[in-house]
Amino acid sequence: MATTAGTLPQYATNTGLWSWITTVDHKRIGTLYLFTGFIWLLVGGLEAILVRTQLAVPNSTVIDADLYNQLFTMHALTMIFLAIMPMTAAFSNWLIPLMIGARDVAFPRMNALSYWLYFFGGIFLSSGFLFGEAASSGWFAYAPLTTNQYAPGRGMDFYTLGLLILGVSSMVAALNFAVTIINMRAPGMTMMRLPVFIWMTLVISFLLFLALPPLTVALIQLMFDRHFTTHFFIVDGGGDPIMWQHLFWVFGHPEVYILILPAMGIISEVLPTFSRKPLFGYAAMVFAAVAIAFLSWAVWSHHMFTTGLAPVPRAIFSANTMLIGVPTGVKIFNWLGTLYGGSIRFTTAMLFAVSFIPLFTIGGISGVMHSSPPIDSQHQDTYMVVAHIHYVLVTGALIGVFSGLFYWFPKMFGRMLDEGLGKWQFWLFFIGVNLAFFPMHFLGLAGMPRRIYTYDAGLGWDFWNMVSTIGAYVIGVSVLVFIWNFFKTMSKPMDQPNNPWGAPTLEWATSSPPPEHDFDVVPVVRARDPLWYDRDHGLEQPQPTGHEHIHIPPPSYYPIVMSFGVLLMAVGVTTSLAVTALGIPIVIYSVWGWALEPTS
Amino acid sequence: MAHAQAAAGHGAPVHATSTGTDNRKLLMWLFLGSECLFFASLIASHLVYRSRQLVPPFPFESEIPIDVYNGLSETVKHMCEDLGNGFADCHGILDIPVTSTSTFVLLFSSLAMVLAVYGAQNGRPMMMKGWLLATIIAGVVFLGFQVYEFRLFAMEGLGLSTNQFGASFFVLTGFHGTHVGVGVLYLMSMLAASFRRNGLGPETGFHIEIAGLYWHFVDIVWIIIFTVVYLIPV
Amino acid sequence: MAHGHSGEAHGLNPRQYVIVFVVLTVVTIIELAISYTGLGKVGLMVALFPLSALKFGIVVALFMHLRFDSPFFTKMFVGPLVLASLVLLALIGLGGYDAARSLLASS
Amino acid sequence: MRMPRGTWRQVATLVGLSLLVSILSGCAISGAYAPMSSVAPASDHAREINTLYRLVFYLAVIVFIGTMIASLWFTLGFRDNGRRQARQFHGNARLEVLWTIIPVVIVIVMAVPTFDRIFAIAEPPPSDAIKIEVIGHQFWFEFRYPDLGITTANEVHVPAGRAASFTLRSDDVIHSFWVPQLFGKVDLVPGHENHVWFTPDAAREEAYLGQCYELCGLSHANMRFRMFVDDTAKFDAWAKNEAAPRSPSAVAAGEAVFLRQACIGCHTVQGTTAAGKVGPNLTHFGARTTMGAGIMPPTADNLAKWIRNSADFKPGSLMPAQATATLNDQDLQALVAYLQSLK
Repeated sequence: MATTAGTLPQYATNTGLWSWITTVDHKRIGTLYLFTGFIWLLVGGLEAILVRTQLAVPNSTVIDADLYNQLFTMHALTMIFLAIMPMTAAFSNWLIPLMIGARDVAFPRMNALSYWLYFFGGIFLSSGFLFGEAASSGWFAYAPLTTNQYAPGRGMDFYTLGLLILGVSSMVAALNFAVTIINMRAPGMTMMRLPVFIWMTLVISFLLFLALPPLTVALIQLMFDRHFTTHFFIVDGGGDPIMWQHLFWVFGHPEVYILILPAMGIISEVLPTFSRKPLFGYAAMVFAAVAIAFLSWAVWSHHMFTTGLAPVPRAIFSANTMLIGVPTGVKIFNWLGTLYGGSIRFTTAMLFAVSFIPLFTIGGISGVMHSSPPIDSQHQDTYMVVAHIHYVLVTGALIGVFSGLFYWFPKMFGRMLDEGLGKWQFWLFFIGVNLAFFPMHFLGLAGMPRRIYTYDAGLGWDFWNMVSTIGAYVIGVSVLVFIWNFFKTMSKPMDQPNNPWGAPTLEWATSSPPPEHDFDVVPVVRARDPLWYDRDHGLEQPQPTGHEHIHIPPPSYYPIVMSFGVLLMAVGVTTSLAVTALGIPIVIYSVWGWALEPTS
Repeated sequence: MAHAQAAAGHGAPVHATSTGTDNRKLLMWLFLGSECLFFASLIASHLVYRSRQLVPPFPFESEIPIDVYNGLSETVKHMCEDLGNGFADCHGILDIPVTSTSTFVLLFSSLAMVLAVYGAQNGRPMMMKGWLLATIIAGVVFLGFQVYEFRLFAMEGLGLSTNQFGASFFVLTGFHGTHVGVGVLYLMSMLAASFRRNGLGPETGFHIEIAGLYWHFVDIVWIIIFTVVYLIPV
Repeated sequence: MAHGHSGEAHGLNPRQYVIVFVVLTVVTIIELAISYTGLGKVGLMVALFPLSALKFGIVVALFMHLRFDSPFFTKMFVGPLVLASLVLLALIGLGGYDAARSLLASS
Repeated sequence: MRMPRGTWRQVATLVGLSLLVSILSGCAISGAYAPMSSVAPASDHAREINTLYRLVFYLAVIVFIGTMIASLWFTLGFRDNGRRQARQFHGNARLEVLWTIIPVVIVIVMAVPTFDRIFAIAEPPPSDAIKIEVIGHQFWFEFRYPDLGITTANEVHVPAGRAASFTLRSDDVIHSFWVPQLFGKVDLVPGHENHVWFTPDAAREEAYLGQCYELCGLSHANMRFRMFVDDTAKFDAWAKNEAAPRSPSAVAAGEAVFLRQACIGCHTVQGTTAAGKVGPNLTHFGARTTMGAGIMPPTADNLAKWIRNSADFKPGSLMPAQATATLNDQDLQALVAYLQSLK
């Protein structure tokens, strides 16, 4: 169905900075998330390149120990909290309403609030670099290395407060997504007809708003230790550093699935479209994700196998961790089943999605290896684990993001990314990640510790470190190709039809890019793959009948004002409490204004 | 659809939702689920840490070796007495009668809140306003008790850095108190808004009910805290 | 129809709410009385946890209207509540075990 | 099923190629080329862990090759060739049950020996084990032999064929204690006490290398140590020497400088008045093969530079720099000679 020309032209004409600042349109917020996340991806990538440059040769002196520690800490924080999560949130923002046939999310202004909190929180978290004292104690921030005595600078304050702000941002987004998916589905869109990507978003939303509170508590306790004389994690006062690890990983492990499940959702959309057949084992796919989410709560201590955990909890956490391999395996087999018997088109999106399967399997398998505590005692804190997380998060989460970008770019921007450049990017990326991360397995088995800024020659580490560094540069080049592709594509006219790929899901039923109100008429869902069902049964989506009033939520500046107030409150803790005092009335004012603002 | 648009003069437009539940109410319940994890983490920290007391003030009466007693500062020493057998006996710092009173006040505030919701949902604005005011007053009285308790503990020598009981107790009850404080502000805004010309609009009952959910949740958290922190000894 | 929440009187009537409050008060008094009996820690836990769970349940079901509202809300709240309880127990078990061990080590 | 001719060949070539690369590169991690290899065990516990690792590794290889063959086969074999229609099916209950059971079986095969090992490792050491305490400091390891009256740093000796039992503590932040070839790593956690024990196979001239494996601050990378597995006679001789006070033949002029300077605030040399506890015990410093927590040989030149400013080698080092104003070159030379004479 084509968009009726002239219906609510607000999206096309309403431009300018102010319209972006005050927007509550889920698509614009998604775009903001996408661009901000991508910029942070470049920052995090630059940090990684610097780290790899230092490690290319033994006894290297490119970067000193202090800067090195800041770089690897901020690389992890940037990639996890500022790049991957927001870029997957960008897809969620864009696609939840479109895929479930809604006109917007349940709470459009909360959506804007979550973006602006992320925007300011990201700047705050990274601002430590401006003062030469970014957080440098690892993203896991194990106490007591992070207490005042061992981390006297402001780096850890940027960390605790920055993560608290980002935590609120994620909470707001997760609650909003969950309500939207549960309650805003188009007629006929039952839970078991939801696209798998939407299911994954629903699962991670629950994980997020349930897992963030323990982290919040840990961060609050750490902040109290640093500023208000408590001894939660300081041994001399009766504190226990292990409690930090428990609270952190209660959050930290679900967080891993928060990062990877959306990518799994994306490729579960891409594989069927380009295989031209439905997803194999939809129900198993959904239940596997729910099982993974459930189990992810009972495995956190596998990050702590070497801390002296007692044998019985060690065995329990080990067993639970191994069990996660089962639903993950089911997912991998089902993707393979989706390919089987298809008629596969190798678009760039499909190349990324297909390569996800074996590459993610590498990361998944090494994860299962680490679930055995005795083996983990040989791998923990070596490059073996670095290899594992990068195979999961780069060739898993990031490859999913790239696949999604190529797949949904026509829908988002009305233009098709150049496939030739896309394939260049894919192959460079594919070669780069394997060069960069596969040798890390060898480094890990050769005993190379994580987080060291220098190492001696003659330990069997020299060659593979050089290979890995070369791989990092190749990844860098592939990302540059993508940027080139982006600018080249954006200079072309918008020419994409509603459904350029012949995909089955609802977002392809509206124009590319969609109008501000998403759908001229709320679509009707008759099957799990609605557009294919309609096509095969010669059915039509309902057409506009006369002059229907479509409600569009008006723009609001309260989200950004409130986020700015929150930023001031955090800045005050690191500078002067007067600034905090200034932030509080701003927040109260914006809550009040928000509550009284008419929404129609 | 049109009917919903017209009626929704205030608040977000009301759609017929997929599960038939209101978005905002669902949001509040999910948020409260998240709060369960927040308080579970705080309570767990408190329970783990309060058993690691080396120096008084202790929450409950306990005996300490005499050399620990001799090393105590004067502010704390008056809480303990030398038993003469190499040990000293220290009073528990928790004042159960006082806290029981404040617990009843909070429990009463829940009754007041539910009556305010009843008034709001049954078109009885005066009943709603009156009970809303009663809820707010009870909330403020509860906070008063908490300030009194914190001050008392501080005078008896219990601070954030004194021992792990102090740190985890103040952080746990402090965050609960903050939730009560936010609730008081929330209800005060509701009360103030209800005096405008249009009051809280056509959805008054709904708005008060949502506020009530939050308020009752803060109350049930206190039910747990009262039992595990105050009534069950270390 | 869109405003099912505002007009409709679901839940109890004021008199019943007062009775519920009286019940809650009585249970609290019983809890207090038990706490003064000098039962040991384990005895108190066995006696008091069911009582506070009862109070918790009464407030959630009757004051928060969960009993009269969509069962969907019950699912959405009880799930996280159970999860929170399990995490609480696990943290106490793991943290408490470490606490006991380090106290032993220091003595 | 049908697929274009040649697909099998492509799949086989790709799989074979990647296997070849993996095997070739795997050779590079054997103990000969990588002294800190974790797959070249030299003690009973390390070998048991390695046996378990090999089992899991082979399972992993099988699963990976299976996945890789399937994904290559399906993607290459079902390419859109303009003729084939995609077959429309939604799943296959029997297959799905089957491939839920397969990972469950693999998990059980892994879990049983894993549990066995978890509880075996937790067994207490034999009663004749030599007891050694390890205390982590930023950024060096302290080793104490409570039964032998020895306190030393960064170089630890154990007798071959006899169980060595380590008690692990930390003085400041979390560190981790690991010699990859000898045992599984265990953290040194402040406020906690951890344990690890093993029986090394045979005496070896060359030291086993170890390092801190948990981020502990600026010089985490420079917190290294050596473990010597000696035969009984050699170990006894070493222990006898270590337990004695400092050698009487130590350079007297240097000792005067040492005792006059701030050194004694942190360092102990038994037999003198120096009894500081902050830094490493130096009583037999001259007998060690490395300095600065295993980062370099203890040459006169290195020592002199180290004393002038240790942070040049080891960022974040707690040892204060000594300017010429407080320690002139002549005294420095004497000090270096003294330290080297502490055999």
